[in-house]
Amino acid sequence: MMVTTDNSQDIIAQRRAYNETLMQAQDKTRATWFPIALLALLILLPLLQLTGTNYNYVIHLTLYTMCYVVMASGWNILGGFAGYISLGHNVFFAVGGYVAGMLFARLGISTIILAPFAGLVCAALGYVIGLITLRVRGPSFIISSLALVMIFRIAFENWHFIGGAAGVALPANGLPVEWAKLPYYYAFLAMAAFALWASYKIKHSKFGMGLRAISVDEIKAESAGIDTRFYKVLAFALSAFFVGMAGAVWGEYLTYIRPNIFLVILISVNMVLMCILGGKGTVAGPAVGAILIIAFNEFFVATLGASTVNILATGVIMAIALIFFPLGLVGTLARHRKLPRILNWD
Amino acid sequence: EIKIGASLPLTGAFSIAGEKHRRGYELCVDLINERGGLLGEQVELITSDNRSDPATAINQYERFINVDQVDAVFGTFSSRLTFPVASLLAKNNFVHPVPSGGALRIYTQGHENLFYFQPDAAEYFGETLTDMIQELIPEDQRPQTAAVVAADDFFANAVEAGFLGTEVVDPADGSVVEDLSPGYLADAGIEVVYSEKWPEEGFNDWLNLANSIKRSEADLIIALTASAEEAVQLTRALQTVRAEPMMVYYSQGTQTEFYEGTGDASETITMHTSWHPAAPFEGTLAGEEFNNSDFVAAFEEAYGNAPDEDSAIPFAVCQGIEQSIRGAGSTDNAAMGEWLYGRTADDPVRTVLGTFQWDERGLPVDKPFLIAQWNGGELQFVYPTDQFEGVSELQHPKDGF
Amino acid sequence: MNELLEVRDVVAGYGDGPAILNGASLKVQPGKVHCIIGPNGAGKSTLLKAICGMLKVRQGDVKLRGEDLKGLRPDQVLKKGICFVPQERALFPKMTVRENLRMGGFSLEDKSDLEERIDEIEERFPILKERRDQHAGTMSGGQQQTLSMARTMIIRPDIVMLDEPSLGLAPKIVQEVFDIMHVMAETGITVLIVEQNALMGLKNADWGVVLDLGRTLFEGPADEVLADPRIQELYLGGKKAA
Amino acid sequence: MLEVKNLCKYFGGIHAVDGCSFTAERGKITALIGPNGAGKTTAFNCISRTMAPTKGEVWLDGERIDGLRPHKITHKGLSRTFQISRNLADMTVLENVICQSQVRGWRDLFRPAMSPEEIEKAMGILEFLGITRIAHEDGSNLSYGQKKLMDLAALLMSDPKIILLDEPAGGVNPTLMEEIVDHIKKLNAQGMTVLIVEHNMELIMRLCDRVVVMAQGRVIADGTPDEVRSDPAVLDAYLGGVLDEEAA
Amino acid sequence: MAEIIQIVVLGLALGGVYALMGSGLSLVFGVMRIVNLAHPSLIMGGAYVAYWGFRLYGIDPLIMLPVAAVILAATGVILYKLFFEREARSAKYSEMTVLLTFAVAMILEGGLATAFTNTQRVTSPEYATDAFFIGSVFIPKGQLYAGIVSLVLIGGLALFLKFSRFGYAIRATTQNREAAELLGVNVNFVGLASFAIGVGLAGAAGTLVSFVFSFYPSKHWEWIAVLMSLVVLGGMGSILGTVVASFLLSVIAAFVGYYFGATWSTLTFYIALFVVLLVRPQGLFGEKPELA
Ligand SMILES: Nc1ncnc2c1ncn2[C@@H]1O[C@H](COP(=O)(O)OP(=O)(O)OP(=O)(O)O)[C@@H](O)[C@H]1O
Ligand SMILES: Nc1ncnc2c1ncn2[C@@H]1O[C@H](COP(=O)(O)OP(=O)(O)OP(=O)(O)O)[C@@H](O)[C@H]1O
Ligand SMILES: [Mg+2]
Ligand SMILES: [Mg+2]
Repeated sequence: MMVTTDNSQDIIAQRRAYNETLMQAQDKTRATWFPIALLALLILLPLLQLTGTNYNYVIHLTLYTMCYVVMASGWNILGGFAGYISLGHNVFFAVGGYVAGMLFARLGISTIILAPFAGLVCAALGYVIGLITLRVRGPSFIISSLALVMIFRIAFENWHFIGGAAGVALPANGLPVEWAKLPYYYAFLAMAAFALWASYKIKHSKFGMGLRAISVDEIKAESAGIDTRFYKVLAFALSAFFVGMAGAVWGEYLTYIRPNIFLVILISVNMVLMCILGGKGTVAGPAVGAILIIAFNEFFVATLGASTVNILATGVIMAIALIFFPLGLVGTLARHRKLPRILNWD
Repeated sequence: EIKIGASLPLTGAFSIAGEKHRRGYELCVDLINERGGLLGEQVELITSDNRSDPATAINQYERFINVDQVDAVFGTFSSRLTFPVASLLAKNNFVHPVPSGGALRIYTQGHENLFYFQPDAAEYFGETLTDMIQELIPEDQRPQTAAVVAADDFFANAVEAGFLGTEVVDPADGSVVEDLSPGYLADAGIEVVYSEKWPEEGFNDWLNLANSIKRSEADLIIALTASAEEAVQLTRALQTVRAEPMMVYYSQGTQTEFYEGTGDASETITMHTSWHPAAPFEGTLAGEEFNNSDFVAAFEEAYGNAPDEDSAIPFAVCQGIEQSIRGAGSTDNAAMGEWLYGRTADDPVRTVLGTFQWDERGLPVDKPFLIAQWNGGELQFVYPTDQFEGVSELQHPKDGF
Repeated sequence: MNELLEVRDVVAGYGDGPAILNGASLKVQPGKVHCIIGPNGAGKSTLLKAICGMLKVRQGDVKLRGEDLKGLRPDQVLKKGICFVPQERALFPKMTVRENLRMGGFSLEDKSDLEERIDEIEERFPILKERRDQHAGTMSGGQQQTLSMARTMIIRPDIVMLDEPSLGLAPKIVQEVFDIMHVMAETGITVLIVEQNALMGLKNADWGVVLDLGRTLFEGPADEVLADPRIQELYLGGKKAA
Repeated sequence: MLEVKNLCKYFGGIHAVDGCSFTAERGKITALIGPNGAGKTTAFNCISRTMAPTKGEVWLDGERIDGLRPHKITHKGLSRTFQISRNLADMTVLENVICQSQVRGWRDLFRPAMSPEEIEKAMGILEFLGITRIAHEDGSNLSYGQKKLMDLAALLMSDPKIILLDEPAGGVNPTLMEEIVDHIKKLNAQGMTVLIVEHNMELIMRLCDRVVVMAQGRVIADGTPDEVRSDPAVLDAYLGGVLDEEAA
Repeated sequence: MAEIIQIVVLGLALGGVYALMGSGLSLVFGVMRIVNLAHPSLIMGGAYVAYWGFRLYGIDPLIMLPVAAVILAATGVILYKLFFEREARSAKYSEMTVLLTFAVAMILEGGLATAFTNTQRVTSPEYATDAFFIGSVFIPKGQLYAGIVSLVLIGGLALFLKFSRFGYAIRATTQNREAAELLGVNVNFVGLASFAIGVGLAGAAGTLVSFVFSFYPSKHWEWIAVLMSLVVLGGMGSILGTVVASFLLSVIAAFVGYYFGATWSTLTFYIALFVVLLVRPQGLFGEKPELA
């Protein structure tokens, strides 16, 4: 019994069409004008202060968002690219803040100058911690990172030289109140731009590809010739570097450093959430996520104000986002090939 | 319309006190509006929840000032949150009335806009207790030894520093803010036989702590914390291990929640407090006479239960700001600050916490702390005995838990 | 000819991806051995998954004794009497070999003779007896294949569908497996296999099916399929056979 | 070239590989065969160091490699495939393949992930294996055989000196296998050493220069295909008369 | 000597409560690969059930235990249907659930706080603040009862999982969802039921917690890290491991607290975690990972 093969042509045609859509997803042309325009816009934003009304809060929010863009992008190097979800990255936020903050308090050197140094200290610390905790993966790693926060917290709270649990007040700068935020604003802007550029570079390098391989199957990666241990620890150190830099400037901006400003679980969860919501492992994702989460948060504070309903609503938003955008906004849109060009940096 | 902003810890570790603070503020603002408002305008209170998180608190005051464009602010709860907020409010030249934030370091930073609405800095709490012991207890019944346990909290540490006589140091530059040695306990000839700190969060091992306290066989147990919840936990643990001190003193625990959680174990525990419902403090509100008893009555009417310290203090803060706006004739914060600084013993700010006038640091002058004691489920006011009527007798010694 | 299982013009795919099967058809007669062949990625495994309910059938019919199987979950399809052993070994890596065999009987209503059946199977495949307490995940490739094959024999379903049963097995065991298939067919169990070892598969089958690009290209008695020169060249490694 | 000396791997009481020694000579195709559970895959794992051997030595080009980490061994020019294909989900087939190209030193680390030359080379390999049409498909969305082919492609990408193939023909269409065999022969002619595990005897006979037979962790025979084929021990342990039948 | 015994007793007493709090977590992880960050807030839910029973009708928390377990199990069913069912097939399941459960924890916290305010609560049956005295050594009754009830529950559950048909189905589903389905296991139901059991266990733990610790809705953050550490220490997913780790660590922590100060007793759990990660990454009773 034989069956004729009349429609085999259009089956092949269908496949070919599908393959083409796959190819399109691989399209590598980038909308470079977009980040440049955005950067220019952000550089000019403080000019608003000249209009006479006080836009300090707008500046504060933008600055705050950029701070999280730095941290989330940093986190993304380990959590997104290498697939090691850390709930303990605020440890580096704290260490960065304290290293720079204490030097600032004692020597008077601005944390903006100290930030790269604080970042390096954090990178070194991250390297060492990574050597221990990166021995396990999956949930065990997540939990070990949680424990890390607790350890640092207890240690910081009991170290009296740095103020223990009560913390240290740092001097505020002498600028008039409407310009006082600008140094920090530009510092965060520079860091955010650098962090995004760096994560783009990493993602598209051999190193980034190695990390992606590690996130899927370490044994396979290892046998493909990737030095998994080194890659992972390096990723850990790099991500600690960015988070530490953000922490350094954040402390001076707040004029206060204290363990429980940095070492609250909400901060590390925010980093994770921003990445997940925006798109873990994508370049634009952490930034998109940071903007969204901070916007949501502001929205709730503005509408629901002081209430427990706020927490509830945040939880609901989070759950909905996770259910409907399991790969994050950028990731899910990309999967359905609906990602706007300006966000496609992967 | 006059807008006033207050960021409070409505959720998180300080939520109990935070919620009560909100009620205090709210009641006061409602009452002012009922009485025709302030400078002919209605007062709007904006509260928001800072989740007991300092960074959020800062953010919210920033928001009040820049987005909501408030005319004045009320302070937040606890030293922990007040400390960072202080710099921001100073920078923006807002009068910063502090309901709860007793640590000395807040007032030694050189801010000129601070006004503390409780008797004195936390470091000086201890003196009242030792005074009371010396005044009210016959020599042969006085405690000889003490166990001092404290939460590792800004406020509790400050109180502890006074008791134990440690130096208060500013870690930013290592300078000594104040040297409290030898400490009130040493002054009173009480030997510290045990001292211990528990971490601010995540501590569960109360029985072990209570057991250690018991084994120290101290006559006096001093437990310092900013959270009523911890006071409950410790009390229950002390009851379980059947500790037998002569006297127990807490820095927190005047709330009904404390009694609810501890029941009979609360018997004869003495508390530090800034306020007591029975204290005949005389204040004003909206230009009219408004005494402590009026406050208690108004509070009960509004919320259906009796107020405690955590609502009275913010109420007083609100009274103070209201009077300063009236006094300054506008919501110009600089003028308000000046007016507040200008208070004297004869012309003080009058609140449900009594009268206030401040020194240049922002700490009240000549204001005694109060000590209360739980007796038969009732919080009785026991010390000082000479300030007003209605002081109950101190029950001593304690008869087990 | 009365078919036990009839698959007609099935269209199916993974998730919301493109259709992998584009009109695959199949007729399964009771008590016979059927062998599906086709190049890599033709959709053979997909077809079996669609039959047993692991994939949604978008169009077409899947009928067992005239009864529609579409929309049933795999565990329900199993209750109807179709047992499927997928290509990626469906073992429980952290259960012992014995426990894996016991899981094989999970769907049995009557468990009284389960242990006996397991013993019987262990007799047939001594390696399973020898390693009964080893975790299945640590067995060698071939041993795992043996185990997942053996496990199907516990339920005694109406139809067994095996996806490349000979995969990774030593020649000696391959022979054994095909022998068992014949025994099954003799006892009335219908066998449907997918084989890349196509010569061997077709030689041991009664009925051959050629699948490519998600469609059924040929269907007929196995010897007929074997003899077709075009099929030989395209799918059977023709050069050598020629 | 590759020399395995007295290799042992014990899992508790199970002696998976038990004092096994053999060599794979340069430029030759050597087959490793044996019944299921003989220890072939385990031996591969120990050579490529995916597992730590209990005892024994592995030498590559006069250098001892059994203490090195797996990626080092890959850098030394030894690549392998897995019997049960391991592929990188969430990465396209092309990326899966290019991932295998070697990275050395810091400078390389931050080189673009996929250079045009690499893409071209990878596409060439995919073309040859007939899987170009799935080049941009996710690595986990492949059929069993396609995964094996992708593995093979990845292996070829890294230009190894010696490749270890664990059942490359399992699940691969015979027609395609013909071509793969031809290709392997060609590479071999260009100097690549091959060590292959396979149960398809007919393929082994055609492809290999030497056959090593393992059973229960030990080497029971070693010789040319013809020698081995007629070895009664091998017949008994492994072939079970299959070949005779086929010859008939 | 009495001192030492006392410390051990106190450690064990606390360990019993941790064991029950942690084992539900361990179960849900072991069976479902869900890292349930919402577990402590579900425990909180159980504690509130006990609290209202006690407050309104004066019912002993131990009697409320089954009620709380059932109510929470029902909650578990709803949560599973809403959030977890559709994710169950995803490859990234385990990772996704960390965040989903975090969201659930926030929802629960917000919900509980809205309903019951953030005021601290505690139930006070008589035994909660009483103790048996043996010479100078005391055994706190509340924690003793809680520990005994915990062990009975955990033991029962472990036996059930080991030997029942359902237990087999659960383990099979965890290890290979597809295979289980092909062998006739209704995997959706298994997922639902085992999640409900885990959450029910949280409810049971909650009633015990209600008289051992005081609680308020946002307190669950303080428990998460400790409980998670215990689960990892014991070996992810091993209930026995969690129980052993709970007792062992609580006793060690009690000694540390006694000799070095209360601050450091909390640290014990985390330091131990790191030591274990260094010397035995899979935890006390965990399975060895694939690559050494
Ligand atoms: N999980 C999946 N998701 C998406 N597409 C898939 C998935 N599995 C297989 N495919 C695609 O379906 C097509 C057919 O796959 P299938 O597994 O049915 O092939 P097969 O005929 O069994 O091949 P082989 O002989 O290699 O096993 C392939 O092109 C493959 O890319
Ligand atoms: N991790 C392990 N733990 C325990 N035993 C193991 C482990 N890995 C392999 N074994 C055992 O070691 C022996 C050798 O296994 P191996 O996988 O090397 O066989 P193989 O020769 O590749 O067989 P096949 O041809 O079936 O693939 C088998 O008996 C197997 O059960
Ligand atoms: Mg297949
Ligand atoms: Mg093998």
